[in-house]
Amino acid sequence: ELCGHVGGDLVLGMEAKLGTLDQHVNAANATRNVAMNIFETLMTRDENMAPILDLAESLDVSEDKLTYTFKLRPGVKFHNGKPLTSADVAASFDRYNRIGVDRSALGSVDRWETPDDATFTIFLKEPQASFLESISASTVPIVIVPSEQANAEATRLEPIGTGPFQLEEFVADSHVKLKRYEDYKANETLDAMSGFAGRKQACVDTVTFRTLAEPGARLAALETGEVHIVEDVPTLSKERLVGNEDIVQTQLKHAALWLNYPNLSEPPTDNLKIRQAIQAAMNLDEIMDAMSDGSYSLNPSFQFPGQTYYTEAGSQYYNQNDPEKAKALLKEAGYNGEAVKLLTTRDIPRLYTAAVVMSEQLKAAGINAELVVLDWPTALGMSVNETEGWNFFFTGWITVTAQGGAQSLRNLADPSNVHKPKDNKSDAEFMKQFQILSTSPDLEERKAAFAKAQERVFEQVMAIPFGVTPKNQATRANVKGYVPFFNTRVSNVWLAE
Amino acid sequence: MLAYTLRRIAQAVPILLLVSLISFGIMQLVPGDPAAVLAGPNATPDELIKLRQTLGLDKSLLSQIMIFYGNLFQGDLGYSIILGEPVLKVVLERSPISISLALYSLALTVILGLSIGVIAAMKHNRWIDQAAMTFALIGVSVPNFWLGLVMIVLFSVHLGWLPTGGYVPFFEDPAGWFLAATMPALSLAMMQIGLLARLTRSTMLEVLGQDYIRTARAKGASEPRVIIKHAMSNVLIPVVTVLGMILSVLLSGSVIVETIFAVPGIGALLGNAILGRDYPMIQGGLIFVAAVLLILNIVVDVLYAWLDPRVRVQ
Amino acid sequence: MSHLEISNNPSALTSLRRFLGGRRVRRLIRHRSFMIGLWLCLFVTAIAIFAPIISAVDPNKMAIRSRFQPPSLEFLLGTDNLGRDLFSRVAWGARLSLAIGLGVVLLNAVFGVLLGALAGYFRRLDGILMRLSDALMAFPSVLLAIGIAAAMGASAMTAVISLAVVYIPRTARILRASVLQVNELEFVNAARAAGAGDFHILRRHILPNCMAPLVVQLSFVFAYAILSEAVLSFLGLGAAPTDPSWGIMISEGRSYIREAPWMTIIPGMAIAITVLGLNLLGDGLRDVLDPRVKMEH
Amino acid sequence: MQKNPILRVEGLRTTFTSDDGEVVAVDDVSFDVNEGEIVGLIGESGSGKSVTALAVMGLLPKSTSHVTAERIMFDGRDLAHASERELRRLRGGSIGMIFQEPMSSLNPVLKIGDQLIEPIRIHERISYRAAFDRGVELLTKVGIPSPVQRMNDYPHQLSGGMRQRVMIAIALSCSPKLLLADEPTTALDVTIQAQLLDLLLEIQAETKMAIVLITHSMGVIAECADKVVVMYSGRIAEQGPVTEIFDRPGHPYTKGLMQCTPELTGNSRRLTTIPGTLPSLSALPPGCRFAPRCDLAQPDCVAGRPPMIAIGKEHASACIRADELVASAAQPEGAEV
Amino acid sequence: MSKAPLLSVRDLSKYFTIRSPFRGTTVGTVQAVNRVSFDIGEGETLGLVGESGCGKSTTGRLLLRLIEPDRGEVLFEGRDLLKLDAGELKAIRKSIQIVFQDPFSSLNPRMTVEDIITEPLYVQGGMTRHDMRDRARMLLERVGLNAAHITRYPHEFSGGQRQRIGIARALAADPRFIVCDEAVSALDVSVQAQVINLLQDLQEEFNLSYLFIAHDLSVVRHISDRVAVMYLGEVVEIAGKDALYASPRHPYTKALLEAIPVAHPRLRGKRARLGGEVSSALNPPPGCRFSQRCPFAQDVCRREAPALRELGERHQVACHFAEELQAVAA
Ligand SMILES: Nc1ncnc2c1ncn2[C@@H]1O[C@H](COP(=O)(O)OP(=O)(O)OP(=O)(O)O)[C@@H](O)[C@H]1O
Ligand SMILES: Nc1ncnc2c1ncn2[C@@H]1O[C@H](COP(=O)(O)OP(=O)(O)OP(=O)(O)O)[C@@H](O)[C@H]1O
Ligand SMILES: [Mg+2]
Ligand SMILES: [Mg+2]
Repeated sequence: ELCGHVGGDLVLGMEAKLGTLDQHVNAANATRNVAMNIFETLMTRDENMAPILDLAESLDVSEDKLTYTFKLRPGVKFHNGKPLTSADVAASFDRYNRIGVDRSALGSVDRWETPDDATFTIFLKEPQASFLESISASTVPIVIVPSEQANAEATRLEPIGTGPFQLEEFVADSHVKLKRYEDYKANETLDAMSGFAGRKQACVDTVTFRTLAEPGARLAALETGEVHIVEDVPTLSKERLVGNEDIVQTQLKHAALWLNYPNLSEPPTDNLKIRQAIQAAMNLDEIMDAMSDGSYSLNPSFQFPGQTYYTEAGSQYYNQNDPEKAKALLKEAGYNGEAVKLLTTRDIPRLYTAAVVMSEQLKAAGINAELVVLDWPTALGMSVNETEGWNFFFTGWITVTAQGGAQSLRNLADPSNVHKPKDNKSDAEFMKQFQILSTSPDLEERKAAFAKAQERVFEQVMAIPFGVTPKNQATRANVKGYVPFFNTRVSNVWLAE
Repeated sequence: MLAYTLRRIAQAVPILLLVSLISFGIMQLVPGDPAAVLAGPNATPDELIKLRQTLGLDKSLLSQIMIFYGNLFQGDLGYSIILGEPVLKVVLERSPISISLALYSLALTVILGLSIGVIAAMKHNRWIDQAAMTFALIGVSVPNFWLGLVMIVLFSVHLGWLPTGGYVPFFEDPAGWFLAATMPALSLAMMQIGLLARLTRSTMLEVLGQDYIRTARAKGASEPRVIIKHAMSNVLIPVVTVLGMILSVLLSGSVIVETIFAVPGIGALLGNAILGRDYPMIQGGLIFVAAVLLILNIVVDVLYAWLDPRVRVQ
Repeated sequence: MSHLEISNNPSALTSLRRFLGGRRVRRLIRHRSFMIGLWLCLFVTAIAIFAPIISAVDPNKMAIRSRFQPPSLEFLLGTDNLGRDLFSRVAWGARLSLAIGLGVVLLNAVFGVLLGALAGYFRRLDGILMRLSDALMAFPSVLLAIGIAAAMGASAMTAVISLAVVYIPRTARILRASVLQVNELEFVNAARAAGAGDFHILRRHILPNCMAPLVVQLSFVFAYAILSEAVLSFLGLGAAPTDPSWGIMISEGRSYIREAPWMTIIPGMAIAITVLGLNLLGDGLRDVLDPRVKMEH
Repeated sequence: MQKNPILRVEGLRTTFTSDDGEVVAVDDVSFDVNEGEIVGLIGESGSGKSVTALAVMGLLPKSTSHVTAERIMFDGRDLAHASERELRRLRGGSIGMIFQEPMSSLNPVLKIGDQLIEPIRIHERISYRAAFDRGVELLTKVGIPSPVQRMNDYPHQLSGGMRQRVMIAIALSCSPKLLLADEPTTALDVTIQAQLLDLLLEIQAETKMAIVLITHSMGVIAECADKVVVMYSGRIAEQGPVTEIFDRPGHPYTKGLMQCTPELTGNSRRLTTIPGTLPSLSALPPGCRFAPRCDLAQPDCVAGRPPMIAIGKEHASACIRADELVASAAQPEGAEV
Repeated sequence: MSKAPLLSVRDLSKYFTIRSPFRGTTVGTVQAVNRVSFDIGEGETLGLVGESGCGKSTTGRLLLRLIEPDRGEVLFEGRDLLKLDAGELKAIRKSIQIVFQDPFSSLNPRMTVEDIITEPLYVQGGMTRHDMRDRARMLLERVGLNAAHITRYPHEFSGGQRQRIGIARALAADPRFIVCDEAVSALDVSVQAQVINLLQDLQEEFNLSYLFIAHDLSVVRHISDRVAVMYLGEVVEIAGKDALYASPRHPYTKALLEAIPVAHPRLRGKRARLGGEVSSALNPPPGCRFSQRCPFAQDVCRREAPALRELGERHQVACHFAEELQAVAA
């Protein structure tokens, strides 16, 4: 039995506000935390982030790797009572292809067809080794919605899915309430839940996701028992909560990779030597310590340890903490005090702290660091749209890293190129490896390519990973079956009496 | 009275138009765009452009304005970009929350502010007066978001008396509403209580110095009678005139208090809308709030006219 | 008497006396809460001016190892999550808060006076100017400030401008009311009878006599600007965060309010003390200069 | 006219705490008011007339003023040492008071009727209805047309003269034995002032109540008063029967007052003046307070406070040269000094 | 008498529209000044009396164009003031000055006595600062104040002294004509006498003309050569003071004089008093405005407004029955 007890209202204290549940057009963690309990996808990631079927029962890949045929699980119904058919899948893919955020996932797709109600076939233009990785990615997952919603405009999707929970009430800035979907058809291929897939059951009658943006208030609510689960427990509070018998702490060790990337179009970071000097000057231990209050691990990779593509290639450039070398490089580069503008935001305190600490370190190495602090939308917009006014942009890859090698390096490759290389052409050597990484059918070859690409990123200082923070969560002691994951899963969680 | 009310309403229309123009102007200056917020940091520029198109953000400023006003006159405030719901619907859902909070705050303000002020005036220059005015002064000097934070720690965590925040609809659970709304209302009201107590005290002192109070005393009226019958009716007049202002501040102060106490009111809604660049939401929301404030002000003015026979009887 | 003594000595006090009137200065000096307010303000001002001297460490100097230190002899007011010294940060924060408050006050003084005087004196402009101010005042003030701050990008300058936009209509209204009142006084008619022009009358007669309510209002604007700047900073829309602002400090400290409450409480108290000082000052000025009852917002 | 004092004030002294410290606004004032008599209290602005009346009523603000008196006997009771409760019973009952400003002395937000019948309701146990009828009667008595409608009006709907009539009606509502009228007509137009003085005299003749009539107009005194008390700078300069005072003023100040009022008949090109101004209470001259302005002053005048010297039947003056003055008054009028 | 008067007012009118602050509708018009005409000769004082709100101050202000008249002419030395442009007006303002009732609000509390007195000179221009100061000192002494007090502020003076400062200011630019709007009404009798004497001395010395507005009839009689009586915005009677006080021709003038308290207790006696309340100038009745209170009013009075007409030498009255009344009185 998945549920030790059935019933009750599970209350979660959420850190971030969520605007919409339209999973196709929203990359926010907060949205996924809720929406992925409502929606399901054809294919998703398992507990180890490997692609796994969910709404599909089977998948046939043709010899030429151009045709992918999915058979849908029978008996699945949407929350509105309508049985799931391949038409719904096709409609969802249509909508995603039209307005979905991560449309490049479907970049190599030629077309899709629905030979019958239970079959969904995708035809590729050319073979793409990472195709399944792409469509199963959970950053902006291609959730399956009823076909009537194919034309729903961005953010106006009605949240009707096939998941174990259905939406009861959504009051933005306050809470989202889900209730058990009685006609839920569980995926019996696994014994338990794995990632977003597997056997899921709604043990509690309702789940309330409450927005408690104020960290003090959020934790206070856990302590008073107003909420059962909170995300993001501050390190300091962890220590305090240890003695509290009503509270159990949980952790997902590798949750987020923090990094920044330079702007290769803006002086002085257009100069490799200067970028290297900056890289050399940084003490990542200190940055990570400060931004996480001590709860972190260093990570000389764009993948988490234990992941398929994890490699420490290029780690000689990581965390050098060598201001002298930095000064030498600066001299070599003929640096004379040009401002290095660190673009960050206070909306995400860790990014802000990282930038503050980094600026101090740069100053210590004789680099004229300046903070440019904007609100998140503006900062983000600036990093995407502008090639001037900033030298480093700070961000955190929370799910992206977890999605695997190609996904995580995609941002440094054409055409995304968040680091703004000249003429929007990323480094040739890097691109070469990235091509192999995305197309080679051979995993070992892909892994080698990832390692080379990563090394190249380090060498060229196209991005600087700082380290990894865990996801510290805490639950009331009577919460059972809760397993922390990149996003919150409330299936199979039950409340002991 | 009716003519006056109608005239005031008519005067409100151009103000609303100005309000909408100003907010439109401000929003056009805002850098960053809602598409970027929705798409997150990993979206490619190409994807952003497409998202912008679907959100109608690629149209020219003028056509956005035209569309906005075109819809406005049909009572349509547009669709929120982030919430994906009609602005009017969201605003109508949220404003009762803020308004009820503001009214609760107002009730606290009026009850506490008036009584503190009256007591201070009656005990003029005595220790009660000093204590009351010190309290009032501290009330006007303490940042309300700070007070909110401190109150959460004190009342929720340490004492466990009140919930840390959230909102309970009044009609579902009045007691729960009361508990949940008390801290936010109090932290909103604190400053206004201080201001009103000071205003009441000084008005009361002024009124007590008036000739007609002396007349009342010369008639042999007892002190309570002098205060209640003769002084209060006059003190209330200036007090009522500031109620509109107080309400406006209470409604607007809710931005930060709602954020801290996780109250899904209009303040939090608009604050987030501004930070999320949700133009239609901001635009529609601001017009709505301004309209509510104007209406409340009209109500206050009518109340004022009703209280003051010099204005009432003409 | 004292008049003669003072007027023989052309000091700063004389000009202040000229401005306020000698009796008023005496009454102010005797006004207990005014003096407390004055001392508080002087105290905060002194801290702001001497911040570089009295704060032993750079306010941005991090010492990760000594983070979250409670107030002690070594760290007078404790340290924050990055090990920065809160005493230094509060002292430097005083600079910023006062500078922003002063900026808002100056803009208010210039534009509030300009608009208020124009509206009050030239009645033909009154309608337009007052409708505009109605519209600005119809916005909830915090939202307006947030909007402007968001539009211009967070910085101290932005905070100054957005708060000025919020408060100028209010100042202008108060000035307009005083102008209307003073305009009714006979000495204005006397000047007119002497053949004085509008500009002369405004400059010599009306404005000097509107100074009292203006000064009072500005002292309150100062206080509110400091409070509102803290709100903006708290929301991340205030000053550039390299300069420690009190609002930013509270905002940063709130994550640690349970474990390191001093991070929040100390900047909160700094704001409260400054605003308290200004309020006391304003109250005193109002009692002495402008005894009319008024409620400022 | 029986000599039966209804009010006897002895040694009244009133001090105020102000910005400039303690000031003595009324200093050792004593006078009698007999039953049915009109006593005029005259003096220039700030001489302490109102303060005297308010002190008798016990209406000065407790926080800033301090009243002492040997005795204030009213109708057999000592008001100086009476409890607030007792005073309240007398105020509006046996002692009525009218104030100078008809505009501000009525509560702007209450109906005339309510204000008018308030003393009746306070002092007599009668129904609202009965009180209302009494109110209408009173309004009729003071000459207000359509009194029933007026009962429901608010003060701002009445003209100044009507408001002052209402004030008179309020003061008379409980048939007081003593009426303190503090410049009841000063704020009004000449024709209305004359009407109201006539009205007061009429009512006084009817009810035989005693009136203390405060004014700064010699004309009003001449028209109404039986007895005059002249105040200067918080002290009594002279008091006596009205004809005495006019015929034989015993104080240079009184004399000056009469001479500097332009006469309606007189054609003298220049007015006689009293040089200088009333001294400020915070900087009082020693001795006789009028001495610095007095052309009869001599060194003795500043030596000490001049005592009240009796210079005729019930006529006394606080001038050490009172006798000379009275004697010179026998000379032909118009002699300029 | 054949000489043209210094100032001559013809048919001067000013109506104020009153709006309800509450409804915004027009409540009515106050006919504050209605077709007022009079002359003032050189060195002459015209007293202007009447009850509160009858338009005395408004008349005074109209003469100086502090308020713009609706209609009429104000001829000063033969030039119509109402037709002057801004520059000419400024120049002529030297010659016409005003002294106000309230010695507190009529002096700018933020200016020194010197600045107050020299303001007309400063505004008119053409004088050095030094000369202006000398003149201010001279004027201060002339009005009986200590020239050393020139650096003081108004609040350092008593009411009577302030009124002298106001007079000094009026004299600064060498006026020919001064409007004294209740210039002594606010003063205590002892001080009032001082100021009246001063005004008379100055008149003699500088050959000034006064329009002396007051409501104290004995003061007006004392200082004026001729007296005009106003009622609800209209002049009802003008005459030499002796003629007016001895034999008033208008019932209102008569009533006014009877309202003056007696000068001595022995002269007490029952006199006829005017009934009714002072009417409002707001929407006045048709016909004679005094008809409502007039004990002699006939039908014609309520229908037709009497014009101001000559009745005897320089004695003008606006009453239909002036002759009859005089006969009755006699
Ligand atoms: N409440 C008070 N506090 C301080 N001083 C006061 C107070 N009331 C009166 N005085 C002072 O007492 C003195 C006498 O005042 P009072 O009102 O009796 O004068 P008055 O003779 O009635 O003058 P007026 O004719 O102006 O009414 C004045 O100098 C006045 O300033
Ligand atoms: N600016 C104005 N707007 C409207 N009405 C006015 C204005 N000025 C004067 N009035 C009205 O005009 C009438 C005449 O006023 P004015 O001041 O000339 O009277 P007055 O005879 O000087 O009275 P007082 O003796 O009270 O000074 C009054 O009814 C007054 O209310
Ligand atoms: Mg008095
Ligand atoms: Mg007047």
